[in-house]
Amino acid sequence: MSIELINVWYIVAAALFVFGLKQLGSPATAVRGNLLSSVGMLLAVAATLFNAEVLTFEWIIGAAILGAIIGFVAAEKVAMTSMPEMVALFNGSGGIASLFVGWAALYNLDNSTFTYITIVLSIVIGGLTFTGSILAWGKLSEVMPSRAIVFGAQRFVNALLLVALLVCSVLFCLDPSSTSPYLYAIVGLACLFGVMAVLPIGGADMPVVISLLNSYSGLAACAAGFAIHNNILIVAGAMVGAAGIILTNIMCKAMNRSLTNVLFSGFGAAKQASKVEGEVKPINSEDASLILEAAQSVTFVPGYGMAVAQAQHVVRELGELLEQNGAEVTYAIHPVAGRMPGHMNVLLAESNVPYDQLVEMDDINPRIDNIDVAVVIGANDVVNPAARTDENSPIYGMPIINVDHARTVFVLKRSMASGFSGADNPLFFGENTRMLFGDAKASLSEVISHFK
Amino acid sequence: MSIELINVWYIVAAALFVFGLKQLGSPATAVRGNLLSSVGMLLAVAATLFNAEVLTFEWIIGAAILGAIIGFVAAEKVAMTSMPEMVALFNGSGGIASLFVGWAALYNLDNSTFTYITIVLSIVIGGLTFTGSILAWGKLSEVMPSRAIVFGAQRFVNALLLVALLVCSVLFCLDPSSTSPYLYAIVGLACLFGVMAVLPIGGADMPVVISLLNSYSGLAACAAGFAIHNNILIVAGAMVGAAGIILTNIMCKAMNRSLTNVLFSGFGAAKQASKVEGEVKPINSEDASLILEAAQSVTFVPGYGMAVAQAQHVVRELGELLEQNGAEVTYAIHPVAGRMPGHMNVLLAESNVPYDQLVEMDDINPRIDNIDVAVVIGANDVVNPAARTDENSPIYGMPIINVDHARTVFVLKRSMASGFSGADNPLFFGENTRMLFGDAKASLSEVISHFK
Amino acid sequence: MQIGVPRETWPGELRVAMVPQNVKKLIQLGFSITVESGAGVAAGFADEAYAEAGAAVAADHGAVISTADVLACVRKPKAEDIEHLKSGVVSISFLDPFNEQSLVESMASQGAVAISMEMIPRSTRAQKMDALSSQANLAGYVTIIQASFHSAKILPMMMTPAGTIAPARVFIIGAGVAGLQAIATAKRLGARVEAFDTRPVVAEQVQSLGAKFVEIDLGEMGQTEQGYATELTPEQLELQREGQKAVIANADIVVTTAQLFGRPAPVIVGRDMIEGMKPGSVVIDMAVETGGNVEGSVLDEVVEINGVKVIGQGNLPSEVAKNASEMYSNNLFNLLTEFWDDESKTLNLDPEDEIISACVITRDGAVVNETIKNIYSGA
Amino acid sequence: MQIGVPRETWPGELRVAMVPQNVKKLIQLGFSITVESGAGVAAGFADEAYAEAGAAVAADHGAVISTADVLACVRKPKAEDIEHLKSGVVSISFLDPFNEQSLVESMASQGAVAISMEMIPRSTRAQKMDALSSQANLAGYVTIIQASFHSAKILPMMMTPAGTIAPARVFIIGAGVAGLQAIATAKRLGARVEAFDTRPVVAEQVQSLGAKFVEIDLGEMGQTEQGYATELTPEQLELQREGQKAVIANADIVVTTAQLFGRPAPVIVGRDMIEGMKPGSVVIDMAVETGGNVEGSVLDEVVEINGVKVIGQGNLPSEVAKNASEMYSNNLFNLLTEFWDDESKTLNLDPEDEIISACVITRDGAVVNETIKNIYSGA
Amino acid sequence: MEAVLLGMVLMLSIFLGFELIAKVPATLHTPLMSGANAISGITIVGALISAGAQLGTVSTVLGALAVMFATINVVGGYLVTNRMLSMFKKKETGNTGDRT
Amino acid sequence: MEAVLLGMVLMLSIFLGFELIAKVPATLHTPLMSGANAISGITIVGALISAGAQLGTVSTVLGALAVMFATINVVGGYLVTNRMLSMFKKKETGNTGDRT
Ligand SMILES: NC(=O)c1ccc[n+]([C@@H]2O[C@H](COP(=O)([O-])OP(=O)(O)OC[C@H]3O[C@@H](n4cnc5c(N)ncnc54)[C@H](OP(=O)(O)O)[C@@H]3O)[C@@H](O)[C@H]2O)c1
Ligand SMILES: NC(=O)c1ccc[n+]([C@@H]2O[C@H](COP(=O)([O-])OP(=O)(O)OC[C@H]3O[C@@H](n4cnc5c(N)ncnc54)[C@H](OP(=O)(O)O)[C@@H]3O)[C@@H](O)[C@H]2O)c1
Ligand SMILES: NC(=O)c1ccc[n+]([C@@H]2O[C@H](COP(=O)([O-])OP(=O)(O)OC[C@H]3O[C@@H](n4cnc5c(N)ncnc54)[C@H](O)[C@@H]3O)[C@@H](O)[C@H]2O)c1
Ligand SMILES: NC(=O)c1ccc[n+]([C@@H]2O[C@H](COP(=O)([O-])OP(=O)(O)OC[C@H]3O[C@@H](n4cnc5c(N)ncnc54)[C@H](O)[C@@H]3O)[C@@H](O)[C@H]2O)c1
Repeated sequence: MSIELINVWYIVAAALFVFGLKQLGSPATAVRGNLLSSVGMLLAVAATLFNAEVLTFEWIIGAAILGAIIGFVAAEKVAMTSMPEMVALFNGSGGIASLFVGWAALYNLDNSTFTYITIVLSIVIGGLTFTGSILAWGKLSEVMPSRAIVFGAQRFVNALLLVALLVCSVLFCLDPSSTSPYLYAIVGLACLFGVMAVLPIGGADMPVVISLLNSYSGLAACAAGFAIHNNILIVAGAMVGAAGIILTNIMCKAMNRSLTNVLFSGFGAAKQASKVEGEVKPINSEDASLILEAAQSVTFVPGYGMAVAQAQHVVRELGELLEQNGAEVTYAIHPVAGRMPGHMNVLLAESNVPYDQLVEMDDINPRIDNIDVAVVIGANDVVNPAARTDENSPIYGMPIINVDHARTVFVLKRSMASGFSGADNPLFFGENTRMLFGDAKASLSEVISHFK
Repeated sequence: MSIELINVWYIVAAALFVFGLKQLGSPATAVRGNLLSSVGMLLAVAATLFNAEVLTFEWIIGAAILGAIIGFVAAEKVAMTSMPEMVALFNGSGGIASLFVGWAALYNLDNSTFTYITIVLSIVIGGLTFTGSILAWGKLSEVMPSRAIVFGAQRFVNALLLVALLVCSVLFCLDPSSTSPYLYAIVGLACLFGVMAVLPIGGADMPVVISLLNSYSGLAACAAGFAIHNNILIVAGAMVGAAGIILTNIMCKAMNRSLTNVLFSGFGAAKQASKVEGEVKPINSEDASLILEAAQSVTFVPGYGMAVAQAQHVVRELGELLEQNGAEVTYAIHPVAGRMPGHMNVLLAESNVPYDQLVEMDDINPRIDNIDVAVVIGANDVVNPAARTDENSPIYGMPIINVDHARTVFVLKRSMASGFSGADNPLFFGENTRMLFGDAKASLSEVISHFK
Repeated sequence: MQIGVPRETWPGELRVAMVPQNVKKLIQLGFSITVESGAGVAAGFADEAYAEAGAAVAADHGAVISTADVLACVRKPKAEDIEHLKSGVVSISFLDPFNEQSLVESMASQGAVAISMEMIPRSTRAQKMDALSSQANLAGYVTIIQASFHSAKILPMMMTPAGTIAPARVFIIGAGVAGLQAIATAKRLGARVEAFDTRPVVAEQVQSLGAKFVEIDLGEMGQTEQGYATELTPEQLELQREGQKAVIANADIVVTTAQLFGRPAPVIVGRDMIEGMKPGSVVIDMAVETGGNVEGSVLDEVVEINGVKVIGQGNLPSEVAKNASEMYSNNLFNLLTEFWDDESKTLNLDPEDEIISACVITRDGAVVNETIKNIYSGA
Repeated sequence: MQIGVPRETWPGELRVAMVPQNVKKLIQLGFSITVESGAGVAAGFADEAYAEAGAAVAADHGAVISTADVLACVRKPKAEDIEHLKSGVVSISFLDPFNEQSLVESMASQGAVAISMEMIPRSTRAQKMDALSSQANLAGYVTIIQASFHSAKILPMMMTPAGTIAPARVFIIGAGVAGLQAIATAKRLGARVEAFDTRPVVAEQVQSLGAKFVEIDLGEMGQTEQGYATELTPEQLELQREGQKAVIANADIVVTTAQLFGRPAPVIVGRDMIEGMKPGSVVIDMAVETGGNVEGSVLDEVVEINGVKVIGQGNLPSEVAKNASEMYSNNLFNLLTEFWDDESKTLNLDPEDEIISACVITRDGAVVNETIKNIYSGA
Repeated sequence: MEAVLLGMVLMLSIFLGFELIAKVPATLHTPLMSGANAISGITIVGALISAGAQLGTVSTVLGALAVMFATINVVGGYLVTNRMLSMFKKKETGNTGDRT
Repeated sequence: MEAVLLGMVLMLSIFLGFELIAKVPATLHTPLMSGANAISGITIVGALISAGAQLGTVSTVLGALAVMFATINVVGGYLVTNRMLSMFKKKETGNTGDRT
């Protein structure tokens, strides 16, 4: 097969990857998408075997069979619950493969400087993806402690590593050769850097890290593609790299974190142990909808602000959407919420919230620890933890709905203003509290619009 | 500038086009998007001028200045209302330019057969885009009759034309030369075909046709790009071609038509003048939402089915969305709608529809001609035109809400079943009626979800 | 043509057959109208309002009766007025022809065209003249207002610092026009509403108002062509009472609306069931005028049985006399205009018309309505 | 400790101070309770229910009074009972200390600790004991039920074959606890509701229930620390009456709730305004017991002025005696448990506590409440 | 080989074009069409090369014609799009003139 | 020239990657990640070429190692993704095991 014909097949394969990725994004078509993309992979591999440059097959066949068996067994044997660590391992193999491809490309004879640069890139990215993935696997499978591991000079060490990596790369490119000592230095440093980068990240954040490393392994393949002037590597690698970045970003949002926060919070934690309090964490409606989408139990806590905003209809609507999404939805009514007895009842009855979803304060409080998200809609005094803790508060002693014990709390109000009693509300500064500022009706409508 | 450097600039230009197109898709960023894409164009043009192949500039400068003046004056002078025809004209220029580029490429010396094929493509597509656009302009600006022009053997003639075009193209490619008589035949036939294709399409459908031709002119540019092995032409041309097709499709949906219906309904009309009646035209929620989005006045006509579906809350919600979208929204209540007097009032009051949006039958009927969309929600007898026209109908003589006089009618119900009185309802077969089948609440929720 | 609107004399009747708004429109059409002085006062329409609308206000009852070509009443005419009627007069009222044979026959012999508003068919076309529906609708609203007035419990749910009040449970038996409106009103006030009807088709209608339909299997059931319920067999009635028992015991308010057109109402809530209810609860018997659905209910009285109030208020529409009059008057207006011949300025009561043939009882000296004729000859 | 629950003897009082549900809980805490026979019957709580809950049911009124360590009443104790009270008894009731100087003083000299439920402060912490609010809330609901019962018009809108009935217009004057609940109830029934209050802060609260706030500029206005309205100057009252005139003329139902704590209610609806209303309309004066907001209203009577019904029903919470008793009883329960010392099994009424200092009127033989002391010495 | 690479470019561009115009509000249909039309004037690049390449008079004249027409398309297209869009900025929900 | 063309390809691919993963429901995050990971095993193509090109033993060994690892990635990746997805088919709104 001529190189042109092979590349035509590559185009087909690339198109299949595009379709595959697209269809993976929707539940209805995801299975088909995965199939399409695997067909694309098959095509690409098959076409490559016809490449005139490929002369010997023994090595290939042996390695491929071995790899296929390992991959197959691993994929079939793994328990459903340890999927993420398995993905990490696979990802690591991809990384080291790119490293080897880049390395092997050094033995080509007519490399330009540009090619050498891309070779170094594929080695560095491949290497750090490899060790990073292994470490991520270790943390997830609890082979090693899953908590963030930090030590004093970490930042400094990492900076040093980066500089060394850069220097070695430059030196190597200036005098590239497959025997250059800098080459080994680069490989070593890249692997070390992968370890150092993942060490300070806690186990709970690993899925994000894996997604990010996944993006890197795409970029490594892409770099390898440049190193050996191969089309399909570039296309597929770049596409996966970009998709991975976006996906990482989405996942961060769904966890209500920023990427930098995920990557570097470990460092931060090492230095400033208890500065968290006193900080208001706003959230936007899109992120709020992502979190709600993932919640299995949601309780709405309406207050006077819901009445002011006349948000009762949108509240019910969001409640229905969440129910359809599989979440358990309740409405926790505090006896003094609003400005007249039964204020919330009037409004929620108007918007047809079923009576059996209304729960009283005394019923919700014992089980509020298990609520994924408590959505406080224009309530303030009735969820003010100062009533429990602060003897000087004007509302000290009033029983409240303990939303601060829920896993996550959204507070929908327009400002940081206090409620009827004028008391300050420490809830707004809580570790697990997110403020969704704005008129409650408008905010909820936006949340709903993101909920497709 | 080396050809490599030029192509790097082309990459930048292409990226700007991508950004530009993306941003054109959202009202907030559209202006910026247009600017970005024009910067991309400037870059592409400037880089091209450094091309080593470009030797003489006199012709270029003269032609460019002339073209710029014409374009500028035309764009500035045109009245806001005749924008679409102006776009058609511009599009036509683009088409003929591609034709000329293809033609000129014949004078290259080392063309492969593949290149000749792409040359023919650029000539054919360019030519038909040119004449088609001119005709579209003519119809829109009423220089010529805007109605669909049809004659007996039209289909046959068109088929003949196509075959001739194909034959000439093949013959030309077999023995390509810049003096081949087939060349002229191709140019002529392509131009003729453009005219024939647009002739049978009515003036009201012209925006869709222009959008389609716009997509073609992109494809023509793309073909020209292959003809002269130029990167940026291919990228920009293909992108615009694809975007144009999608856009055309969206526009068709917003008009509640299919593309084939737009392109060929003229032919249909010629042959079967009055077969329209008796046909039920279903619509899906996505298309319904597109039509509602474009409506300036919407009236909801609720009936017993709204009560059964308990859809009152979603109805109000959709009403509010439409109002925010700038439409005037009313709820027309027939005195006997539902199963008890005031049935609709109870429900709409529950969902907080403001009293002043409720209008009585006698108030809505005189102005229903000016209503863009009447949305019939689970009503049947109370909108049954048979009450006016069919003496044998059990409800003959009952005054009804004349939704059939509105510009478009959506009927939301689950089936073709009749209502309380058991009478058949000719409304469902109306020319301007679209049936949105399914539970009213579910249907409306879907419509709302498409309304972002 | 001259329309006469006498003052209603039936005890407790506050409605009036024609309100000023319609008077005005009818005069524009070519009628002339005499209203007895004080006819509308109880419903909130002063004599001046009628005069302003163009009617003549006459103090003399006899004159109103004897000059009328069309006599518009809510209740059947008094027996002593019949002899003063013009021959050929069109008399419109709730005539109650099933139970008023002698009155009907005397009207026939007087040569009156007696229209019974009860007999307006329940077709879609006749709905605008259907006074039975329009009044039943208001009556349904009134039942719940009465029930909440007499109830020792509030209807809505309230979660307050002084404890949570559960929503009242309301059980509506019979979901016809009145029953449905009662459901709607109780729902509005925030109650938990359940309903039952022997016609299975109404289950959906009950649910369409957000209430729960109580399923009781009575075997084969039906409804007449007009949409009225068929009578239950004694066994079926027993089944129904059995099935309702638990629901009634839990209810704070029970409303019975089960009327059977032209026949005495079935007793469906027995004393035992009332005794099973909580003290402070309320039972409203809408059918009290036709014999009562509730054992122990007394017309126009509130009887207390074991702490449960049984309300037998009759003539419920009259409680909201203003709106009830407006609606009745609109029904009459729609009836008159439907058959008004604008050219000859006469009423054209075509005996072939399906509405006319159903609601005209006497004409040309005889009882002409088929149903009524059969009953009279059968009885 | 022994709690005594006598039967209420105030005319028309149907409530009871303690319901069986709370009896049970209090006994669990360590109280013992005697209930006078028949005390709860009018509110729907039979003697058996009390017995079942663990209370002793005593037929002898005197015994209940004389054995009680805590006397739980709705209304102030009868003068003739005072001398039979134990010294040191804690007497809880709506004592009306502003107007009952001699009663209060005789209680003081008897050595009773008299708690006035009106004087519970309106702090967020005390809200669960605030009987004034809990009863006003129910009263607000009752006003609208009464209004719709007496109205010749229905409240909701109805578009029917027999014409369209416009929604009733309801105007609420004074949007405190009762006024807000009245707004909510009227809205529920489908009326168009407008409201006015002299305190501008409530405009938002009115809107939060979907009603319209009528803007009348009265110049500088205020409210006391407790959230009560300050008294208007005569000029301001005139401004208010002027501003309300048009709204009242259009209204089908007017409800006045403007009470001024401890002072006679201001007259805000004059006879002229009533005469400007349509016949068949209804005016409800909630302040009738403290002098009335409406000129011409008579306690416990329905007066008809020009076809407008003016309703002066007093003791509105008693109309829904069951729920009202439950809520009052809950308030009492919350009060008792708040100050109950579980170890010593005694009530610990710390004079320093802000709730106690506000609501305890007499103690240790003297009138101890500052506000009341000032008024008595001033008067 | 280059032609094949161009094929890859073509494939990617088409997909990208499809993806970019996923959900566009109705009000933007006309400006978007017009903006896309301006981009399709990219054929000007080809025209420039043809006109400047000195492959004979015919070719040059054809090229020059192409340059002229393409310039009309580009200049006119961008300007017109800009005018349309500036309308929107003024009145946000201006549903007039853009009903498609 | 070819390198530049590859640049164009790169640019387009990145954009396409961004556009494709615009809105993905949370439940699909993990499978999507896994699926993308399988695609990134495309490096197998490079590995094949390296292993087969006979540029010396070192290169071949490196290539073979690369083939093995890449195959693990590809085979394992696709299979695992498929397993995850087939879970969804069974219980439609299964929110378990995929909380990210
Ligand atoms: N239930 C009764 O009978 C009664 C009677 C009188 C007083 N109270 C008192 O009222 C309080 C009730 O507590 P609560 O938590 O319901 O109310 P709250 O403490 O008064 O707080 C209401 C909150 O809603 C927010 N809000 C207002 N308008 C909003 C809008 N349009 N959109 C979003 N948020 C809005 C306000 O914050 P922003 O301004 O920042 O938006 C405010 O902090 C208690 O202190 C109670 O004692 C109750
Ligand atoms: N107002 C009164 O007092 C009163 C009393 C009694 C009778 N009526 C009579 O009732 C009729 C009222 O007319 P109308 O137009 O309101 O009702 P209708 O003619 O009975 O039509 C109702 C329509 O709603 C559809 N539907 C039912 N459930 C639905 C759901 N879940 N989602 C979507 N569509 C649903 C049904 O079609 P599908 O089955 O195909 O969905 C049906 O055709 C008149 O004939 C009137 O005379 C009125
Ligand atoms: N076509 C029209 O336009 C039109 C107009 C008005 C009414 N209607 C229909 O006519 C029907 C009857 O209306 P109505 O309110 O005058 O009826 P009604 O007053 O005669 O009876 C009231 C209801 O009680 C029910 N009932 C009878 N016996 C019962 C029993 N033992 N237990 C429980 N329920 C019992 C009946 O089924 C009926 O629903 C309704 O379905 C109504 O929709 C139709
Ligand atoms: N902190 C708490 O928890 C709590 C508890 C209960 C009540 N409150 C508040 O206390 C306030 C008073 O409640 P209330 O219902 O007992 O008051 P109230 O019964 O004393 O008065 C009723 C209403 O009438 C108004 N009013 C007085 N004169 C008027 C006039 N001339 N015209 C119109 N309106 C006039 C008052 O402003 C008040 O709103 C309310 O704002 C309430 O929210 C607070």
